Amino acid sequence: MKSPESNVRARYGMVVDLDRCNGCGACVVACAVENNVPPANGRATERTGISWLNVQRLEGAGGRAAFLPMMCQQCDTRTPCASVCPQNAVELDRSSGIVGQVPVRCLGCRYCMVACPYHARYFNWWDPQWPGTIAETLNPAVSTRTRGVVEKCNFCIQRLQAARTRHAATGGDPAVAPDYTPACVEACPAGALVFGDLGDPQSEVSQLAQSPESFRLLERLGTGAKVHYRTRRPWVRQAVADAPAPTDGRTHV
Amino acid sequence: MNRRSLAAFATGLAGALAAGWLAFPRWLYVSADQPLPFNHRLHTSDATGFACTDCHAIRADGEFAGIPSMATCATCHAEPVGTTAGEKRLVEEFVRPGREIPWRVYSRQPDNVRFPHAAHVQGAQLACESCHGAHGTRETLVAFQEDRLSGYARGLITMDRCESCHRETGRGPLACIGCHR
Amino acid sequence: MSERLDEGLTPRGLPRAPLRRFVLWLVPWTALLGVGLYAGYRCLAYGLNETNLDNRFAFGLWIYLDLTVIALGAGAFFTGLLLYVLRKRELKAVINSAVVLGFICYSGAVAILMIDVGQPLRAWFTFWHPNVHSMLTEVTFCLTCYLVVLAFEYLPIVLRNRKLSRLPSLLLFEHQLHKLMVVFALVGAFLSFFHQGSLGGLYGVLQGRPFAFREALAVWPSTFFLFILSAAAAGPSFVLATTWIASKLSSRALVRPEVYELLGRVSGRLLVLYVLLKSVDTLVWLNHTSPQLGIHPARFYAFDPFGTWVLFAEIVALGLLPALVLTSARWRRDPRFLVPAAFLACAGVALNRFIMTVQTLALPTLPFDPFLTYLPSWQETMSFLGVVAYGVVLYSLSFRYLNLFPQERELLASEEVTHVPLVA
Amino acid sequence: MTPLTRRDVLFGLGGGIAGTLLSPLPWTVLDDVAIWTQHRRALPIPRDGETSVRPVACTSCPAGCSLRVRSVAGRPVFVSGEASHPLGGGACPFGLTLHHLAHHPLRLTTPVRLDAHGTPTRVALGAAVAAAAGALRAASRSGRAVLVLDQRPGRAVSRAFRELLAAVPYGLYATPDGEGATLQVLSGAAGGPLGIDLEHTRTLLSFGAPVLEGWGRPGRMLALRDRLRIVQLDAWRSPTAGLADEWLAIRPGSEGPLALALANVLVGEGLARTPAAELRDLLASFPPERVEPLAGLPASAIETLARSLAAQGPTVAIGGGDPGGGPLPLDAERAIAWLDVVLGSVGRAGGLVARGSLPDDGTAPLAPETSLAEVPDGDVRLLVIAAGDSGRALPWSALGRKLAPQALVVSLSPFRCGLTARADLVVPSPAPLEGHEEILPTADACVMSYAVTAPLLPPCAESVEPTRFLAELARAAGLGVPSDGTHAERLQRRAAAIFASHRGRVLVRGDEGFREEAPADAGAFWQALLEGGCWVDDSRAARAVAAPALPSPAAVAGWLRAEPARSDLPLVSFAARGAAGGTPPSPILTKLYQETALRPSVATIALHPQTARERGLVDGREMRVVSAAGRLDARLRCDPTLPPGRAAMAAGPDPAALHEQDAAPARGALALGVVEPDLTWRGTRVAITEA
Repeated sequence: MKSPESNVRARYGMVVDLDRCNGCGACVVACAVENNVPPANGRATERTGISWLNVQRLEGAGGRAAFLPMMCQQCDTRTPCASVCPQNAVELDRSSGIVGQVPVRCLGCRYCMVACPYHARYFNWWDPQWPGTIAETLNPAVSTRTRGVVEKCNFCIQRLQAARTRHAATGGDPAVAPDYTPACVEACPAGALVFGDLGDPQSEVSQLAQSPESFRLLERLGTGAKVHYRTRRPWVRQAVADAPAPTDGRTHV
Repeated sequence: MNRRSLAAFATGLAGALAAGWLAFPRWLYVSADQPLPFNHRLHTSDATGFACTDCHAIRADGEFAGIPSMATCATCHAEPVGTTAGEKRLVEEFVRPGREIPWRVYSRQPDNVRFPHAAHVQGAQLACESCHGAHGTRETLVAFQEDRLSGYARGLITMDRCESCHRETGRGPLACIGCHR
Repeated sequence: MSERLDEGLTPRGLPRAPLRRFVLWLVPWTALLGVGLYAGYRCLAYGLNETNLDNRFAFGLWIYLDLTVIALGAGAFFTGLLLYVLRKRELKAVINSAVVLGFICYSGAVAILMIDVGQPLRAWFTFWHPNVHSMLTEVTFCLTCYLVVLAFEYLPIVLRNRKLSRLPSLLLFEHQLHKLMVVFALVGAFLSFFHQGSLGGLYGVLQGRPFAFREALAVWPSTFFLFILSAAAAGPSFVLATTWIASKLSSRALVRPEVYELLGRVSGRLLVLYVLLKSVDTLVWLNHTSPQLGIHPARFYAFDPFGTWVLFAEIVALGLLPALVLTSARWRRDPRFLVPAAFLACAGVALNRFIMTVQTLALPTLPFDPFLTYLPSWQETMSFLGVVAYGVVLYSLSFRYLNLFPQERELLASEEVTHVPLVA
Repeated sequence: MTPLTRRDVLFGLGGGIAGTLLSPLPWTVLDDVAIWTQHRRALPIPRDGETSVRPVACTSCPAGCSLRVRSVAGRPVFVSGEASHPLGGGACPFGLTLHHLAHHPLRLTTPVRLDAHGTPTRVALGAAVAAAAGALRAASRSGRAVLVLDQRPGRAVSRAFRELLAAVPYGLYATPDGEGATLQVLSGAAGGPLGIDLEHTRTLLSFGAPVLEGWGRPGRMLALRDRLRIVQLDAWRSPTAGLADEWLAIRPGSEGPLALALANVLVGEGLARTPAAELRDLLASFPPERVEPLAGLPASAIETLARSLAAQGPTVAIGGGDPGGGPLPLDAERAIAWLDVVLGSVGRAGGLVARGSLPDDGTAPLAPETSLAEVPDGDVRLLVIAAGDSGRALPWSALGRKLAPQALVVSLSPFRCGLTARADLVVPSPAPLEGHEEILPTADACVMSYAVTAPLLPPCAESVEPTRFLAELARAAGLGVPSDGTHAERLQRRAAAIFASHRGRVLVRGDEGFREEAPADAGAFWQALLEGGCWVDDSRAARAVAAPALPSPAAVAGWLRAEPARSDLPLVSFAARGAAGGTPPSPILTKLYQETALRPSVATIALHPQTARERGLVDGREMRVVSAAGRLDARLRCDPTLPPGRAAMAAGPDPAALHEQDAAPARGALALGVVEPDLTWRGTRVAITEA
């Protein structure tokens, strides 16, 4: 049997088809439900809310819109967040390629949030609360987080763990997870999210990732992100590949 | 250093060692009784012939079912088997009203820890005893001792042991998110 | 209230303001400190939603405050280094004051940090499970250790108080500690060099933030060295400036003019070096580092209010200008140039820390990011001001009851001035 | 014994420190304290257990998407769409939070009486039934109407309502206008339901219908997306407009004249079949040049569009309005229906085709289906709001105007929100996942289908199946119908009728997707349905379509009348399907409506930057928005994608309502909607000033 640390090294990644995404937000909601992310506090805003996965709207000419799901880009070669955490609450798991975040170890210094160029990390500004008896529907596979810690997308690590366990139960290698799918991928009604092992050249995800229509965000920062995007529309590519424009974007008056 | 100083040092050392090794555990751990007596030996003896996994089963999806529910007990204990007081209480207080038995679990881990039994028992072929000790051959349950500070059982397996085993055998995850969630 | 109820506590033979006036001086500051404590309590009790920080502006006023006071508090280590190691005897005149300032700055910074982290109870995990690759680990270790060192440096000054020094065992302890001062100075200097640098490294390593990212020399980004240098340069200026303020408030000379000049000279020369290296660093960054990361450097200064004036203000107005004044022997001799130059130097380092903290976070990274603004909440502002008030209160008490300036007595004797100190 | 010296104490202390370090004390304390700091005492820690997956149907809107619910230890924890479902897969954010609804803070678990502020007081079921029966008898005595509003017609329970109403002297069974309005205009002429043969359609011309956002069965549209050319005529850049192949920004309310102008071009250029003389006369009044100022589109654009509709056919034109904006006026729908007729889309492949009906499963007489707009004002003594959500907004005033003095309003919804918040009595039906649910075809479906799902959760003890409420009401009022039988029995009867008809195919849900199977008997068929299977009709009904009615002369005159210049702005009201209906949003939807910028919040009103500038309004400031129906405060959001000269505001959901449950003032466009006699509120105009 192989060891997950020595031989089995998956590099889980995702290809997001921007031409298929219709911005419905199913992935956003599925992510929050699966990962026990609490509903917004009454005072929460776009900048203080927690949404491990959020969908950005890209504006094209003539009112055309495209949508870009943003989650932790699972940097590979240079993870800006993992190296800065003072107490090892963030680390790159070599056996899966997932950048893991362990909230119970986190002291809430938020240095990782400053370091992340994708703004994929979220701080618990409030005590989490579930109105009514909705806490009854929490997912026991994910530990709830307290106020004052940072959390982020980890490709539904609990699903990887469960998939590995299922494989072990059928006599397979506990380090391998053949039927592993994150919640957003499962929920996407448009089939815009393709997930799999980038290290396996036969997988759909690695073939899509290598196509010329695919690219990564902030490629030149050299983070080696494992989330790829693809589009056949030049304006979408333009809108995502361009450097930040010196206008506010919100103020038009 | 003269003899007197040495004596003072030795007194301090001895006092602290006694406090640390004897008094401190007495203060730290609070004993609590299990709701019912349970004779593992009787259940696993040749006469009864259960294996650990007959009651503490691993489900088809590889997850561990934990301590069996009352329904499992009731398959044999619908009526008192024998005449002990514990047997009587089992049937009267739990089986008939359909109440679950509030066992105190020696190996309950924090909810941010995930321990896949399938990977250890079926994958790595570890015997139950290697972690849980010789529970299965005891006639009585060990007293449950709760750590006042952490709230978990005394002697609970900690991460050091997980790590050292994973490191030594070269199997099992070493990254945090291999087991934490 | 009698004129001098606390006569027995103040240093012998030194005039101090009437107690009533001293208390009146402390009242507003203590009130401010109280409000600051309340604000801090709110943040701890109700969580950081009391602040205007957010996921995008994860660092704000507090981190800016920490960086700035730690840079200014560098006066303590650098004066100690000059005095005990490089044997600049003249600086004995300000070392006590510098140590108190250092202690105030560092303890204030640590207090604010404890409010700033979301789970202060877990802050010690950094010692228990350290990530040695993180600049913040280095900062945490050095900061805590140096605070302990500063406490040990502060202690003898306290123990020499008129009342306390009557206890023979304390006096003996003070004596023993005093003999160790060289060691403390050395340890302090070592720790300081490291964490001042690590604070710079904190930003310099952020490869995800091209505005802050700098290329590495050895294992440290250039900001590591620039922060050490700028702190070393601003520290003496801060000691100079505070001594001047204390002197103005107590209406009397506390140190000889040569001491001011020496502080100015040290500050000026380091500042020249800093401005030079900072300019080189800026040029390398704008022309090499950031284009390589795919960012045209003009982008950094394309968002109001952070125009290129920022560069000018930081390097020329608050860097080169005070550096020139402080290096010129003629201008340095004239307090009308010397003191403002010292203030400018302090402002320069504060501006640098502001830019590194705030502009770094305000600038967009993704193509579809907006430029962000942030305004601290009253809780943040008041706990910030609370730290300032804490500094004023502790410094005032130290000044009144401890002998911070050894030359005060001899200057008093020579000048024969008898006017009553203004406040302290 | 010599006294202790300082030296002794110091050495003793040294030994003590050494001893402590050699004992477990410091290390255990550190470890335990570390664990202690990780405790989350105030936080719920869910119980683990066995995982199971079950098929259910979504009840948030008529799409009835097939969902899979994953439960742990019997508690549902995750919902996802059944991607391979034969009726179309997919799910929307509302469906993915379906399992929250039974736990929602607005959920009602017992019959209650609501006071004027909507505060509930518990009442016994018997008392509620007696009150309703009293109102029913009073209605019969006074010749007033008993009205049932059913927002999801066609269900087995709908039949029970209609049976009851047929037995009442003046019983009305009404359904609100929905997304199938255009089809309904044409079905009126066809004498039976129509659907759209989207699988063979080339161009879909949508007059503001959210075809890509939540319309029909979303899974069907997603599957067809790449093959279909979508042209969106919309007054704002709706999500569909942003994704459509072409978006033409039209002036609000110009759908009718624009449809006629397109028909005019088609007929004028000989691109379409020549219509009847009376239509020709009507079309003559709507040349593109005449419609140009009405629709805010250049005449050339209208001509180009008309030509492309003919060239890239088959083309289907649909109206139906937006779930938050309400239906289009009937006359606009008639104009759109006529455009379909002119395009030759009716009754042809890729066009509008006839759909079969479910076999009859009862003999009791049924009250006829009427449109809510046709119910006379001030005539209703007892109003029963049936449980079941259309997913579309309906302002209370649309119902309120129908009520007679002293009318009693009874709602059977399990949620204290939407229309139910204005009811006098609520007899809550089981919450989603707690009862049997039916999946019926959506308005666009061109084939009849049927599916049932079993309850996943036990219903709470005091919730009341509507069927049971009706039975008790009938008993208390002394009526013979509806006949007895539980909800499940009625569904079973329906399934048996379908099985007996020997029509269609049965698709059974297996481990590897769906497969066709022939159940042995009606019981096996029922079982297959409960396990996630479905029945799909095989025959498309063939029906001749007569000409639909023409737009009324009054409406035509209104369209042609020049609009005087006004300072207030037309309000474009919008919402996603399921967002502004009678089902409350799960608090998790704050992720879309509050914590990210994906969906506009009800707390903002959008203007084009230029429109705002002209009025001296500043982006981001609080505004006072006033219409003839109400006023509210909202933050101004300058949106360059919104065409100038109009304001846009969401009708729901309002996540803030969950945080301030007690006296949350109504927010969103519905609070401003001025409801016309035809129950549309698209003509609402608002004045905006800085608050």
